[in-house]
Amino acid sequence: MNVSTASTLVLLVLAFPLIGSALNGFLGPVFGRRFVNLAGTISIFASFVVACLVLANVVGAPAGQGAITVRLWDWINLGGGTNLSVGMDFTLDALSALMLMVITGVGFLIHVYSVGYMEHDTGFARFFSYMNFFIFSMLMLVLAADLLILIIGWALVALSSYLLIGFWHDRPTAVAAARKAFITQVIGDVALVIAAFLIVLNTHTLSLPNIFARTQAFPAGGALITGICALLAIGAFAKSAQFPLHTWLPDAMEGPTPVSALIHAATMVTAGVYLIARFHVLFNLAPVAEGMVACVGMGTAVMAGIIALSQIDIKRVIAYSTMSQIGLMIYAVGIGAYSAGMFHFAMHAVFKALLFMAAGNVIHALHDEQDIRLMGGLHARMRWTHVAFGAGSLALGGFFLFSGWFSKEDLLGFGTVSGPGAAPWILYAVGVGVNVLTGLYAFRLYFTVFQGEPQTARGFGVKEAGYPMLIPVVILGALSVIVAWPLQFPLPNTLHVFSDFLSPVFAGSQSPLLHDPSFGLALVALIIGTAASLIGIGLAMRLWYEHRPDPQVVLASLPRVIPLLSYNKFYFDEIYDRALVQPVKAVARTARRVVEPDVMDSWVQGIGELLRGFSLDLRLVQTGLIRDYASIFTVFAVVLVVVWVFIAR
Amino acid sequence: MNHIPWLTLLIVIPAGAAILLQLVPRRLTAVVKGVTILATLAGAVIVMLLLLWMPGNKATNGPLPLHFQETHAWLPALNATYHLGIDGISAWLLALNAGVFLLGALAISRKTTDRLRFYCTLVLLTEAATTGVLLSIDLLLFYMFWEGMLVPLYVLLSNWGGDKRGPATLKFIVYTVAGSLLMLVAIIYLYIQSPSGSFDLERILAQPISSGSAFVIPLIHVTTFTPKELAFICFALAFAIKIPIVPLHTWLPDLYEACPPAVLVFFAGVVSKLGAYGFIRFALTLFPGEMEKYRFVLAGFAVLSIIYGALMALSERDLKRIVAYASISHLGFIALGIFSLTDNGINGAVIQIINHGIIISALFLIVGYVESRTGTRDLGELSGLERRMPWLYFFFLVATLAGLGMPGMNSFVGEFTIMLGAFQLNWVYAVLAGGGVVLAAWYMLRLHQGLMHDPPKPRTEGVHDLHIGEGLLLVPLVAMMIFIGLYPKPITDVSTGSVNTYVSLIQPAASNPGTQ
Amino acid sequence: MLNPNLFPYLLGLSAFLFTVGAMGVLIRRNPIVVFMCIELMLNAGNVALVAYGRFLNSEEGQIFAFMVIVVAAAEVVVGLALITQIFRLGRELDVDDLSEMKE
Amino acid sequence: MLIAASPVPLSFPGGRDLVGILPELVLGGAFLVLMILDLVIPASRRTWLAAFALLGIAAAFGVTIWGWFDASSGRLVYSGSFAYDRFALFVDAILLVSAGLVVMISPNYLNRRGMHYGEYYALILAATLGMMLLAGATSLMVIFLAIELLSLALYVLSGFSRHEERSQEAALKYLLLGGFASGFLLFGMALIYGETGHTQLAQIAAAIQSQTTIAVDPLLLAGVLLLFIGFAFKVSAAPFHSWTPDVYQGAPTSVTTFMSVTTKVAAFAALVRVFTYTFDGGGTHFYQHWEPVVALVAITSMVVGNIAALTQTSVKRMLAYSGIAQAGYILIGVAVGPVLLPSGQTSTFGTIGVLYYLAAYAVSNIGAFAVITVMAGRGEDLDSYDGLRGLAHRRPFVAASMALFLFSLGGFPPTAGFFGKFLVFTAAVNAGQVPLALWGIATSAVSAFYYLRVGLLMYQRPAVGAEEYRWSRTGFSGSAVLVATTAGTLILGVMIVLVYTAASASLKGLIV
Repeated sequence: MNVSTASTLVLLVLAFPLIGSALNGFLGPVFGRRFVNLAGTISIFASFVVACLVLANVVGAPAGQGAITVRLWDWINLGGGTNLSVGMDFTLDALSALMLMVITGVGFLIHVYSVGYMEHDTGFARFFSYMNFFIFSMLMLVLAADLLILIIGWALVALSSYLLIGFWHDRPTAVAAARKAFITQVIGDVALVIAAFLIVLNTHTLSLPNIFARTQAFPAGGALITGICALLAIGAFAKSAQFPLHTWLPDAMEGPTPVSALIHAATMVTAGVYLIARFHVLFNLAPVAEGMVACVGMGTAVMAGIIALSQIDIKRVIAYSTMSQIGLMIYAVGIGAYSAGMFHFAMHAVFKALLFMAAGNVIHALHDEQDIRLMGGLHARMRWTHVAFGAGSLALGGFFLFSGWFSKEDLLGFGTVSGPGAAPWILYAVGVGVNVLTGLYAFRLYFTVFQGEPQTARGFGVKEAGYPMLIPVVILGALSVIVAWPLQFPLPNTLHVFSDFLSPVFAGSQSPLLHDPSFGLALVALIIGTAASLIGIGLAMRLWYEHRPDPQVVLASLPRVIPLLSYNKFYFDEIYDRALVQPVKAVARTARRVVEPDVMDSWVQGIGELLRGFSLDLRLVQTGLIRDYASIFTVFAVVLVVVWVFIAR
Repeated sequence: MNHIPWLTLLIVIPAGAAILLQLVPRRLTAVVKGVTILATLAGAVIVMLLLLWMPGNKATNGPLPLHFQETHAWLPALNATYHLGIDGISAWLLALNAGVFLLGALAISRKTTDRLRFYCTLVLLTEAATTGVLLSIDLLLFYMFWEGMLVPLYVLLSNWGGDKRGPATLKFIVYTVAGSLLMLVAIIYLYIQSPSGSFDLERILAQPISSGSAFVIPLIHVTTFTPKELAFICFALAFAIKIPIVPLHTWLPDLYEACPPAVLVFFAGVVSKLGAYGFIRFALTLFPGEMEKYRFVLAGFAVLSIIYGALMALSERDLKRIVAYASISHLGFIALGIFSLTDNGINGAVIQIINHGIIISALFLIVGYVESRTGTRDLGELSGLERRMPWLYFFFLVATLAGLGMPGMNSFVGEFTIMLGAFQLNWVYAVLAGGGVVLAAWYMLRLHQGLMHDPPKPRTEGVHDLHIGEGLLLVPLVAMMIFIGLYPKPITDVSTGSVNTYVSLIQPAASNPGTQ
Repeated sequence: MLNPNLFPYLLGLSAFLFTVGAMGVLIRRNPIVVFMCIELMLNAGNVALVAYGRFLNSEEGQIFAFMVIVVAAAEVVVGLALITQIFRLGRELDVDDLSEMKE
Repeated sequence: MLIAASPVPLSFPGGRDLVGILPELVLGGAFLVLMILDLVIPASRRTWLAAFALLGIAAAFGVTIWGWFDASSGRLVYSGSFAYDRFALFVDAILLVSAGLVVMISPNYLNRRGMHYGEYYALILAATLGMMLLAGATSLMVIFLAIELLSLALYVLSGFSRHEERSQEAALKYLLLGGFASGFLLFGMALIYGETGHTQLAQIAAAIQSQTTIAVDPLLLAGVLLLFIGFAFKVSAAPFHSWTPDVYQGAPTSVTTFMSVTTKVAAFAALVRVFTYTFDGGGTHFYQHWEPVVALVAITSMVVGNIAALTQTSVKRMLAYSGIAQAGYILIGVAVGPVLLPSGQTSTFGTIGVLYYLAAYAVSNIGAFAVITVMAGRGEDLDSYDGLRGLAHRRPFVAASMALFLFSLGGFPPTAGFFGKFLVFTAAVNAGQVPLALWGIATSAVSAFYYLRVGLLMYQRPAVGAEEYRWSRTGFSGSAVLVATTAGTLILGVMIVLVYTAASASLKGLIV
């Protein structure tokens, strides 16, 4: 693959969505719905085709030449001491090709789905414009070969997410959610920017290949590299809704369901994983940061799983499951199992998009009902959706031979051999627990929504969704069963197409934490993990299908605090509101009410008043009486002469 | 460059047009506006030409890297020369100046502006003055333009605008004059002290001025400032008031609130930048040692303005005041970049000066459109405009994003480089500035969403979208916001050379502070 | 030839006259009397001039004195005219009464 | 400590002497003719008198210009009691121009106010004559006479509105306080004469320089200070300013216009000649004994004038206080005097500053007063701030020029006032008296407030219902004056080099 083809491909893959977005935005309202549907979907399909070409090129490239970086134009060049020099650089390698495939592929299906989903919405043109723009910015993010360009894509993604969360801008809740999401993202951006400062000041470059080439600037395990990685990780956490910057994701469900499927499940939220994978060279130098990342990931996985168990909004349940799964991915890349993390990302993209869209069908069929307690018994009435959703839940729950099983077991397998001491074992144990949790909440959802009897009159009259909304679901359903089979088997020295495909990217450096698991150990881990998932699913079946024991009873038996915390999402929103938002607002209010008038402006006014006072006093002296004037004259004259002539000298 | 005195023309054209206007009958408003637009357009064209010729004309390797200059005798008795010059920094400010005034001329509405000819005259005179400030190399000449600028501005501000304009204008003028007069004394001091005995900046810089011995307070024997430091402080105060830097900012919100949008376009667009320009051109070149010595304090104040302005913008309800405080916060970034005394910071400041000019003009235009349609500036009474005004929504969205430093937009370039410079100064400043960025996202979204989203309120029922003329005013601004964001190189390519020269002044000073 | 020792007394006399005149201006309220006091001050000046002239035996002092006398006369003319005018306007002759304009 | 006087060579006035006072002669002639014309010309034709007075002033001006080239190197005439030098002629030019402008705006105003009497012009000429003599006087006697001449004329003029009590009050105040002040002046002169033995400045200077012991002679110093106090009264410098606001307010506006400017110009000319160039004491640095006092008075004037003006509500009083402040600024120029630079040559920034400031002050102040003179209606003077409210909406150009004058008085570039201030401040810094300059700028900042406040009034919309002041039409002569003063204000502000070179040239020729 030579530079010219590469740059053409990059240009094309980026251009199509952007053009689509512009067409929809400016001409959509004029030409109407059909035009928008076509422009919106075709543009993505086109860039999917290009993505396939990219993949072909990368795969086809001779060994060691799979990665290529192209510069479209110089962005800035300051010279000077720092020599800040940035170009519009994009890179094509296995990693970006993979991301490209997932984004455009899943993205295309979701666009098709949206055609049906937005059928009755008046803002369709705006919607598709935003969606296309999102695809564009996401592609920019994953293609960027320069940290600054990456940050641009990083932020544009956040922007399109903001626009789409607040898509229904007449809903105050949606508007608030959008703002919350955006500001959280900005915090992440700032972290990234500061990381960029540290990098450029030490390596005099922001271009990723050069950075990775000049790692000698960073003493391994030193404070500097640890700080950089920590900042990068904070950026990743903000994007991937990891603790402590996770609170925006559930609120983001205010957006239309396709948005949740595309942005808040399949692609954007996993950008954090991508970032860490992309910067694995740096992370491998900072084991402390890696450990921190792993712990945060696993912690979020558990927390989100617990919360997901008690939520009643169908989309929020899936959102928390997403948070939890991303937690696992972050854990994976944290311990240095990068390809495993990416593998889970790819699988997750498929089945989670599927779950969201299937949920969308349900919501649609029930006329925007999202409360799962009012659902149930849909399996007979929405057969295809039910099957697909079931497949998705099995994949999510990690059922034997479903796509989720492969990826999850794979990364847990690495968990067993990550790093020194007892810590990895603890994390691994927790991971097994997460498997149980996953099975539980996945099938709690499945059973409550599709099994049992309809809880509302409306539940009896539901109809299967139309083709545009059904076909993508079915396709993804099929994929979520079979997609993993040819790619990877969660045991070493067996099938590993996927990791081989990514190996050129990650071969360069090796995480100090990770060493290859022995076959036996991996096998044990695999069995334990699979068992855990099955236990989870089984429990779920007992509780929410057979109701032996009834979940309420179990709930009552638990200590009060657990369901309370779970239901209230560990009170994070409240804590942040009290600890951050309100104080800032209070300070601002004081600034306006007190500081500005009584401190900033007071001294100006004060001088004015003072002079005014003097002036009035002087007027009093000016009595208008000749004799007074003469006296003033005399007094000053005498004082002047006498004092100066006879005393002062 | 060929023999035409382009730089002089830049000043003469608007001034001449102002005089010419007096010959046009008052009633022919179309002609009046036409002349104004033509004059400003001519200025813009000339600046564009100069920018194109810039690479051709290598900078002089004098103390100032001037690409173009004109020198004539003016006051031989005082060694004050009529010395105009352009370097890589002032070139872009001139471009901004010309562009913003052209915009201001286009933004004039013939229907709603009373005494149009008078108004146009004053606008043109203001442009002549600001252009002079940006061009003059001679300190005395600079001061005359700097202070003379207030004359047309005063008449302008006291004639058009809201009810509270009178006090606001007085506050602004007196505030500014106090600062400028301090600078005047400092200028005189330099003139007396400089071995060259000249007002010409280049000649003053050629022979360094000794900083003199510090005053010692008798009895307690506390060593205070050297005379040169005091002179520096005078300059700094004058420029800081103009920028303005908190806590010298209180004139700005009142004035912007009382100011009509068409005036604000160039007032906020250019006038407030002149302070920053002064810091680079005069404070930095004349007092590198002192800048070096006080950079931490100054940067501290810059950060204070960033945070404080942001907080105020967060709590205000009046649209104009929100934007006013927002611009204080942004100007804080510019100041921070300059005070970082690093090439990154100052380059960033130059970029940001241009960006802020573009953004603030756009924001004030938009606020003006909203006010003219809804008749209110109270954020509490406005909402849900997106439905009614999709085009305004789009433009406002872009302006908002640019305002909050969205990567990929113009101000990200500036803020990134500025914060990089601040980081080189001390990481704390960069982190605090980062806090400012987060707050910026908060208050800009509060403004944007407050206007655009949520169900409409009575005031916003049945307002109509921008008409074509209004839209066309915003198009170039929005285009610039995106273009600079994607391709800032042209700006820095011109400015970098000069910036590096100025920064290089610091390094020797760093070794032995006090005596430059 | 006068005794030079007298000179300080003459100077003292003029100073005394000057003080008396000034005091008068400050104390008296009748404009005419105020006038006379001003004349007194001028004449104090004259005394000093003449005395100095005499003891420096230069004529300039005396000439100066004559000039002053003329000037004083002229001043009185104007002054009296004004005072009569004011009197015509029906204001009583009291300098303290002329304080319409103040502050 | 008595000095034997060197006998003065007595000489009868010859041609050279007459040439030396040619401008004064012309003006004096015009004055006499005017007195006679007044008797023959009918009351309805009084405007002709104005025309003739203008003619006389023009003639005198012409002679002055001729003299400028004639007296390239000045000389003393009348046995050393009068100087025929460019300095005097420069000041004469300012005086004559001011007088001419005032004469131009007078007729309409006097007619409207029903006090159009012929003596007016004669008195104006007389006062101008006195001032020109003061500008050239090099002998204590002539100085005294000149001061009295101009004062007497001004006393009468300020009481010119016979039936107005305010005018009469102003006149008597001016007269009594003026006489009082000239008492001090005279006593000071007597002391100086006594201690140096001379009335001619040249010989006084010589005496001061020859005998260093005299430098600390208390009586001489007392005399010098008393003399200064007398001048300070004339230029209305605080704390000897009390009369100024009342007299300026009470006198007819045209008279105020005249005296507010010309008195200062003439008195400052004398101050420069007597103090800066006679009492400097050459090598003995005698000036060190009086400079601090001048500086003190300067500071007091700037502070008192500007601060008192802040809360005024009468335009005339405001301008009066502003005049007091301006006197302070000009005094800076006197206080620093000519400075001996390390390089060897003396820098005359201070004195040039004084002259430039006087010229600038003349055009701007006459302009400002001219506006309220020509706009004044039949009823009462245009004096209260309310009278100006909304002027800009009826008379945009008049208002604009007024604003310009206010800017100039406030010292904003590109107007005349800026450069005057700039020069005196430069002089102060140059002489190492930075505090003086700092006081100057602090007070100027304050002054911007009240000048521009008046400007705001003019640009305010007239409140609905409230009826405006009845401004009268400008008239041809009025507009001519406004145009001239506006042009002057701008020219002095931009083409500084013209007046600057003239001023420095006039100083080169200065002799005592």
